Amino acid sequence: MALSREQIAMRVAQEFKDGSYVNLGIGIPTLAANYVSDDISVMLQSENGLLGMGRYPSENEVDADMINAGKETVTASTGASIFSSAESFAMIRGGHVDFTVLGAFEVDQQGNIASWMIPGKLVKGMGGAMDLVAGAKNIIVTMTHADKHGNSKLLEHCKLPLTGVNCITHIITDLAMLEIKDNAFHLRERAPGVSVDEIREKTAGNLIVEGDIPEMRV
Amino acid sequence: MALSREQIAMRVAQEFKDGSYVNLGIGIPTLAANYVSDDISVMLQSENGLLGMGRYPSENEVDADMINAGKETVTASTGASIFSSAESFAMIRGGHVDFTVLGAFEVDQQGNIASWMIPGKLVKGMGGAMDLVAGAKNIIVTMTHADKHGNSKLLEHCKLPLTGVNCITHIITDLAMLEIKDNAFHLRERAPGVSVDEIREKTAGNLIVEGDIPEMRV
Amino acid sequence: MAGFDKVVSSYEEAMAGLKNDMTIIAGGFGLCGIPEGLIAQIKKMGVSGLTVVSNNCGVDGFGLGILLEDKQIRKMVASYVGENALFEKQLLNGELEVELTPQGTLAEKMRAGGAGIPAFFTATGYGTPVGEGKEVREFNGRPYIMEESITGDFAIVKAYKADRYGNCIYRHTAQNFNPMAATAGKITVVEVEEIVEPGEIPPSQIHTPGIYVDRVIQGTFEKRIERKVTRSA
Amino acid sequence: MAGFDKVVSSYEEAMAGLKNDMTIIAGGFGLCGIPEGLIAQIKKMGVSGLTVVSNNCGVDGFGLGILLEDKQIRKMVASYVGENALFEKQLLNGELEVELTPQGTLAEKMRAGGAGIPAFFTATGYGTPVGEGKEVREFNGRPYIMEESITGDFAIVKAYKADRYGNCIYRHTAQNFNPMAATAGKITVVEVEEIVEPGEIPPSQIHTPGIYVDRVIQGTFEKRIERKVTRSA
Repeated sequence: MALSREQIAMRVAQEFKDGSYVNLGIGIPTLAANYVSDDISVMLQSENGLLGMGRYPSENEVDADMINAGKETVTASTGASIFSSAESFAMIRGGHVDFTVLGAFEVDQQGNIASWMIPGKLVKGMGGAMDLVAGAKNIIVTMTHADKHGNSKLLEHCKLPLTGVNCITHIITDLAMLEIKDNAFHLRERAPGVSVDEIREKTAGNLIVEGDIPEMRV
Repeated sequence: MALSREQIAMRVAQEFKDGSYVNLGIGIPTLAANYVSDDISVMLQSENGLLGMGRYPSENEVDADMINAGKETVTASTGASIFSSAESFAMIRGGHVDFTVLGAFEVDQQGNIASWMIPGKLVKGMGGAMDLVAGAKNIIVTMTHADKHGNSKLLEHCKLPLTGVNCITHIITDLAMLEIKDNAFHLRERAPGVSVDEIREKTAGNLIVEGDIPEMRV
Repeated sequence: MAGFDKVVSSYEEAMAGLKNDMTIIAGGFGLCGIPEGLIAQIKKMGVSGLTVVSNNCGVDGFGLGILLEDKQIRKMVASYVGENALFEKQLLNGELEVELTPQGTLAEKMRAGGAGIPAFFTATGYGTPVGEGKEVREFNGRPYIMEESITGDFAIVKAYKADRYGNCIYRHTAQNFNPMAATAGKITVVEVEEIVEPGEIPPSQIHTPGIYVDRVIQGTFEKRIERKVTRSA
Repeated sequence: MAGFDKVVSSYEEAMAGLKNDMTIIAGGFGLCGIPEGLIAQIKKMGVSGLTVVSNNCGVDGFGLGILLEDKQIRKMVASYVGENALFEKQLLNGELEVELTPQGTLAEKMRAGGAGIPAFFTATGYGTPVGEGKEVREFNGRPYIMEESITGDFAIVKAYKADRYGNCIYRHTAQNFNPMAATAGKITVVEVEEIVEPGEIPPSQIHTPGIYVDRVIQGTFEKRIERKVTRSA
């Protein structure tokens, strides 16, 4: 059965290692923070200038000067640092953030991603997404495998304007976990109860299935 | 009579305005700090990362962590700021320092300066001089008008390897204060008792003398 | 040290010299860390044809959004402008031009502008619409695009505290774009919550050295919160 | 938060992985703010063929100067190397290569290296021997040269305090090149006067966020003064 948003987030969180610095985009990626194993610690980077983002504040902790990149009120965890936007993106662009997790409209088998602009619709801006995909060491895209009309979002070539090129290595969808390399999507894991055939059918790009594909543990 | 080192420094200090941020090179430039008028305040920038350099420390104020760009122990004045070398040169390169005063081997009528390298002699390095001459709003060169063999240091074209090009606007020598513009040295002031003829004789580059040339007040 | 006293006593003085068609660089991220009083003064002055460089353009009725009401902004350079219905309307009408710039590139463009770096290379935006028309060059086998720096006629900045010499510190994530904006204005104006005496901020804790700052004004701030989220008790 | 505990207990651990022919970026200005114990460890390890990037190369017998004694440095990238007779001798003998780099360009090259900026333009050095062979380009009518960034296999840094997560602050002008060096190493090692617990340094006062730091070691420092000057009483 296809994964829920929470299950996708759960599977994302399994990628993190103890001591990982992680930037989580808005939506499903943000949920991943809730599923980090108790055995490890990760530190959340928020690109508006906060490393060590903590929990949402209690009512009396709310502070207009303490927000995250989603413009939500947050707290800083113990050992956090706060800095300018230039420093924040020096970290990101310079490859110091271990994981970036973000959503996308489309990903293709070259590792290109389209996530910010649909021609004909009003463009609101890319925010920090282009810097994040250009800079992070490991980028995980979370999205549904196909759109609501059943059209695959895993393509041979992205059709929408790109956010970044040759940058995505891992995709976690509601159906599967895939790795991108050598100009193909390599199927690594299936969502519990989802068949390889279903994944194949919903993957428009070149899908490589080698050996038995295990089910995810979520 | 030719100015002493102290008198050159005195004349330099007259250029500063109330509220000027000033970077002083080693030697005569450093002396200028002693002759700033009581009516005005200047703030000294030391390129190792100190804005608001204070006096030398008393014996019990000496601190290995508080030095100037000449590697001398110093103090910070009230209202000083301390920052990284990148920030320091952002200030310098970005044109935020009002005056840079430095010595030179040669200056030419295009405003080029040679101050760091004599071919055949061991090269020790340019330190921050190239950044300072590329960045400051006003650059004052202090030097003797001629070398000890009587050869002019104010040339049509510098012969030594350059520190910077088209950057010097004012020169204060032991004989005169000159402004560089329109590809010429314009004589502005004479040292007390020094004749225009002597200055003309010791200036190899194109010297322009317009009207009466007043004596400096030092 | 009268020559270093940057404190002005009115918003008129703070923004004196601002004219039509000038470029303003503004600190702030969303509504966090914005110079509220300086923005209000720009509205009051009625100058128009402005180019405004800021990560966002406020919201309807608050922050930089209020400069849209009388169509004072001709061009906006920002990374995200999705919080603002009036912005959308003027954009679709062709009354407003927008240059969308990746957030990190925008921060670096401001920093570079203040630091005398006219251009730099970044991988951000290569192969995307942002890279179109920009020079591409490879370094160590990876393609990068050249981005030019930004400076402004004015920079408007919100700090937590400043001393009379203009040395500033920022509070929490209200720092954001403010330090870079402060370096990139021909005239940099800082609106603060508290003016302190020189020496009160330890030298190594100063975020923005006073050399970048031309004017300091004591402000009052509403500090509106864009998305208040709290944890369940 | 064991995964973020960067503290190591020996200099061997601190410099583990350093090999012949690697590039080391070192903080410090003259003898001020130098990682004395890390330099001593490099000497002890006996690695050679090093490229060292640092504003200066210490003095005879102290600071980076001790790495000259056993000819461990093959190439020095610095802005000023005039304090060191052994340096001169090895340079004249052809045993040592030097790449003189303007001080501000050097600082920016390190910062750019850490920040993912492969190259930038600066007016510094244009028309001088430093600009020879470098690309020249005009911006707003002024010529600039292109300078490429620097990164190192190791960065060695001296901080005043660091917490276990690697968050650092520097003391007075011992800051100098240290923050940029810290960003530019594949492995960044910080030697400190005091290790504190996370949270002791207020978040907005941290000069170097721990994300740049791989290892932290408690050091002991001689802090030799190069030019002690005092005022007459």
